[in-house]
Amino acid sequence: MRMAVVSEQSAPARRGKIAVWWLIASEVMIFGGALSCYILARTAGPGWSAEAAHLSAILATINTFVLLTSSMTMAMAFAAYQKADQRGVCRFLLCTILLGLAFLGIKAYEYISHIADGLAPWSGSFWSFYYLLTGLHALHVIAGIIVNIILLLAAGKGLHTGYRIEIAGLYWHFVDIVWIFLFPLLYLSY
Amino acid sequence: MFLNWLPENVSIHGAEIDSIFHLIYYITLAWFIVTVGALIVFALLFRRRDGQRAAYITGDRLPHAAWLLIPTALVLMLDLWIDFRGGDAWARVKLHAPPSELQIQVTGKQFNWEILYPGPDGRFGTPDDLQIDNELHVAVNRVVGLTLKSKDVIHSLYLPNLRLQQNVIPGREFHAWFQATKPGVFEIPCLELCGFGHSGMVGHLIVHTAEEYDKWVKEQWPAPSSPLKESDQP
Amino acid sequence: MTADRAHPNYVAIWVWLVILMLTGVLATLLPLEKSAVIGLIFAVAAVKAVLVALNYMHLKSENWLIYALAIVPVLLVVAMTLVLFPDIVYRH
Amino acid sequence: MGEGTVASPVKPPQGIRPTMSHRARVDPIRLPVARTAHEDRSFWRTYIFSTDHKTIAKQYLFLALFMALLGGYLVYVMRWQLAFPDTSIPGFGFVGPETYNALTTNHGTIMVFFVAMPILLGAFGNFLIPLMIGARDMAFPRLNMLSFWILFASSLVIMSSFFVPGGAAAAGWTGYAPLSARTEYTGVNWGINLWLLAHALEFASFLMGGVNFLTTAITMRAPGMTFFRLPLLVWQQMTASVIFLLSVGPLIAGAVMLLMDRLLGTSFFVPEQGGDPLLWQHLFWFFGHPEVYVLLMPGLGAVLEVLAVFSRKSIFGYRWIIYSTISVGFLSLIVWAHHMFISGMDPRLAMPFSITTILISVPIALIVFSMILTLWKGSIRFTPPMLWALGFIVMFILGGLTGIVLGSAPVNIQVHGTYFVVAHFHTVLLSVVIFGSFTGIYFWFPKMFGRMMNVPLSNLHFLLTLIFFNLTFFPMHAVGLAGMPRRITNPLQYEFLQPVQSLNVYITLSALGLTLAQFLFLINFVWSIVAGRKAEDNPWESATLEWTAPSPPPHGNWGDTIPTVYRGPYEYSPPGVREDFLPQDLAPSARSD
Ligand code: HEA
Ligand code: HEA
Ligand code: CUA
Ligand SMILES: [Cu+2]
Repeated sequence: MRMAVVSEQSAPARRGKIAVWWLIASEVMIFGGALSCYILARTAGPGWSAEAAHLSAILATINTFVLLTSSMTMAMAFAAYQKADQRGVCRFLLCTILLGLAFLGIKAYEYISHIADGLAPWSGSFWSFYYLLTGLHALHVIAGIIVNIILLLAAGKGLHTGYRIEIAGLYWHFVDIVWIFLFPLLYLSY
Repeated sequence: MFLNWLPENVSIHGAEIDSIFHLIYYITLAWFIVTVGALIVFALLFRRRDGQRAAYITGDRLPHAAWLLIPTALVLMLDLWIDFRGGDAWARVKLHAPPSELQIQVTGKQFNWEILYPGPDGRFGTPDDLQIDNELHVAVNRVVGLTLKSKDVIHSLYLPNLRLQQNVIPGREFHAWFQATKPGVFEIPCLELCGFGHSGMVGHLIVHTAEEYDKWVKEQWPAPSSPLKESDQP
Repeated sequence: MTADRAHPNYVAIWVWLVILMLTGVLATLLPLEKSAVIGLIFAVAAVKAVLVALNYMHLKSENWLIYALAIVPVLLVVAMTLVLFPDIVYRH
Repeated sequence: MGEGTVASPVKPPQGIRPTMSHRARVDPIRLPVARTAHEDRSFWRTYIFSTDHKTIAKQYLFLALFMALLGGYLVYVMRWQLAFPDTSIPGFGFVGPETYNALTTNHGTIMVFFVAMPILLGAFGNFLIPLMIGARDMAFPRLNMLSFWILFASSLVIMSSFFVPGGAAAAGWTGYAPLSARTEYTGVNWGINLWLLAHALEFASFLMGGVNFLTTAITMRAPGMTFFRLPLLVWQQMTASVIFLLSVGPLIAGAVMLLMDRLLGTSFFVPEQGGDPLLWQHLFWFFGHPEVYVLLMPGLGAVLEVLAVFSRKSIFGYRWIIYSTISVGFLSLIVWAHHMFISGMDPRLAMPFSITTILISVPIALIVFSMILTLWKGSIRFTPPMLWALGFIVMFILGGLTGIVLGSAPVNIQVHGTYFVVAHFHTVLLSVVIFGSFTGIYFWFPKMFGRMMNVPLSNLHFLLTLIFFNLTFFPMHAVGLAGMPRRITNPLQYEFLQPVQSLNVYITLSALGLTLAQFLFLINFVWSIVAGRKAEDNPWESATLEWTAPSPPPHGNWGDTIPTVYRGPYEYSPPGVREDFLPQDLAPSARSD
């Protein structure tokens, strides 16, 4: 005899959250692996500080500020969703996207000026790692922006799938945390 | 016996490695016989018979679980035994090299072993250095120190009869040592894939008797002085 | 998991983050020894990361599984780095 | 934090512990009933771009089969060359050293990443996890479909690498830098780039797959299906996914770095400008070692299921196996440097890694003992799956024990890089990939295709495989002890190998036999899909949930209701009950219990 049961399926919010945490765990290993290589190589090879001095700590500080702020607006988008405030959701998502784009803009400016100075990925170990780490990170920012745009479009039509804002937020904050470590590792420690 | 396939050991430290090999061999052979034996016996004893039901044993209760845990504890003890024996031998081969009586530099490159002898003055970088490709001449019963380098990719210096192997990596320098106990000619295959010429990258180790070695030295460095100033007892 | 649970004050956290960020930047200007400065700026970074994780990522109100998912990989990476130190950094 | 949608908690049926904590909620958007309604789907949505986990599992299976034929063809050429060097090989022609290295590299890569992974995780994991936990599908069905198609793209990439100028990758499946980092060392240019691209796609595919498996197993279990009522296979698939997710990251970073070395001229792994070749080895093995346990776990899982069913006995020490599995998973992350004892890494690191390596035999020994003890006082039926399972145990013990030889650092000095290693890993890998896979395929075939396989043909396949397997790989140990190096093209170039050349010939002939024996399977497989005897829902009288669904299960797996779980997965021959097994979903009645 079998018993009738309504559903075994858990809420998609919970599923999504667990999935994205697994994703973050593996991303920690990806970035962790790259950072670990950088730390090891930098401790082993002297003379990197002079190279690091070419970077602009001011631009990076601005960029850090931008990303931190975008994390806040992302969190606030979710808070707005919890209050069923559709306009708030759209507004904060838009802010997050714009801040993300601003971050990429500043990053692109940095890249261009370095390359104009002849500091390309193949100009020595420091630069190889600089482009590797910031490049990987920038790719994640781009992915996050795409996700946020999708959510923004969906939120414009209504909030049925608004729980995804929290899930996307987890990813966005993770990318922020990566930057929190890249900032001192690349720009401040010389 | 299975281990007879190993090439003859002609080094001082090889016997210890071989004895650990034997230890592991007997331990694992015993376990193989016990486990596979039990498997076959159980499979035959308990094959399906009409009207006979299987027993209900979950193995969760301690008296049952003991059948699982006691052998496992035994495995743990044997493992530790293998580890302790291994630690000593490893330290002897790779960590505590005795002072060398002959120092030779071996450089791997695609696809040759460049062997550099310091010459009579015993030092590298002097004009009497001599490079011979793929021929490593040493004297029996002397401690030979090798400085290992690579010019391009990773190679691996393998001396099966001496129980010696070491990768060489470009940009780094390694040290290895051995003391051969028997004269003869042995091959030195390269054991790390290093490109299309990896297969066939072979050198030769020539272990001379003391007299032969002196003769060889005289031939290579016709000058009066001997390369073994400090220590020339056989 | 309930919607009515009070969430952290996101703006206050942000203010803290910005203050910490400036602390980190200013620390590089301090007339301290290099290792002390480095220690300081990474301590600041760690605090910032923890703030983001706990508040923005709601780690504060999660169960053990999510905590494990956040912490285990970090420990693993740290362990890996430490194990590789003798090999890569102190090579002769 | 809030779910947004208003939800009411499910009341678990009386007397059952709720599946998850109180957090379980009904999903108003995807009520199960909605999923079972007959959807009229086009051919494309049903067979090609299907989101049904069972169809996807079959796709993985067919891909693996195809790639196995390819990997087998490559090894046929290699073995022929080793036995009769520099003769023209039937069906190929002459093999130069460059070609040989490309063959080895791609044989290893294809067999591990495109045969073993797709079948053991892709096919078994996808097919069985939802069915065994009582879910209607994976947590993210569309992501699941995407995983397969990314893997498919990846396999196209690796196959296309044979046709680019310069040929396919030839730096070994381990791709050691700097050989792999600069074109001039191998002469292979695009081959290695494509090889790296294939890896990137493969990793992306199995990362998504792993996230999906774990989320499914954590959040989608049927009512009453507690963690300690899960079949062991699910546990082992979960452990495999976890260690995959945790170990692959550094290698992904490393692969990006290697690709940058090749394309942008950076020097992460090239020493001239401060790079470090050893770093690549660490990154590779940090993943490469756990990877072999990723393969082992699902194999063990399949064997355990089969053992319980055909000895009509509960698995001996179910919980101990779970704990052991988790310990193996954990230990596997800290043993990687046993591949690098003589690589030139700091020699002080060797002993710690040697100790952890050998210690991993403790939890694995426990699992092996438990398998053997499961037979004790059983009522054993020698059906085809059971034969493969028993064969698995024997071969795995043999291969595992030679792992101990390799794991001892001083002994490793002698045998590293020789055919002894090749013999070790083929014995373990093939016990998993051949014996483990066939255990699973012969066992779940009725559920997958709704038909039975031909038994005499299966038994013949087993017998020939077992015999030729040992004839092939056992002598390889001897060849390895004699010192034959791996990855050489022509053993006759070495004088000290002359005495073992006859063994090499003999190994090659046996390998041919082994390969030919697999065609018995192919015939049986295809013939049974088309014309096999119709299978009942539960032909093996198994207690786990997948057998409560129809054979083959429809989209959505169960009719209107999903099963509710009342007990553990291995209730065979319980006392006081007339039946000799209690299905997990059979409600306890007043009479029994
Ligand atoms: C499924 C795959 C698989 C599995 C399960 C294993 C299992 C093990 N492997 Fe293997 N291994 C490979 C696949 C696998 N390996 C591959 C592919 C390579 C080569 C890669 C390359 O270089 O290309 C390799 C290489 C490899 C090396 C490196 C060799 C070298 O290059 O020098 C080492 C060294 O330690 C090793 C050790 C072990 C050990 C200790 C185990 C253990 O897990 C085994 C444990 C099992 C048992 C021990 C048997 C059961 C136990 C008992 C019956 C109890 C009694 C036991 C004792 C008292 C010890 N393996
Ligand atoms: C799972 C992995 C796997 C499998 C199945 C095999 C199968 C075989 N392998 Fe291989 N092998 C490797 C993994 C594998 N190998 C790896 C990783 C290397 C190292 C590469 C390197 O050095 O870089 C290697 C290297 C290697 C060498 C060393 C080459 C060298 O160093 O020069 C040799 C030599 O004899 C060899 C032989 C064989 C033989 C005779 C078989 C035969 O058993 C083949 C016969 C079998 C079949 C043709 C069919 C197989 C069927 C299945 C797998 C089941 C599929 C089932 C379904 C999908 C239903 N292999
Ligand atoms: Cu040099 Cu292989
Ligand atoms: Cu390993």
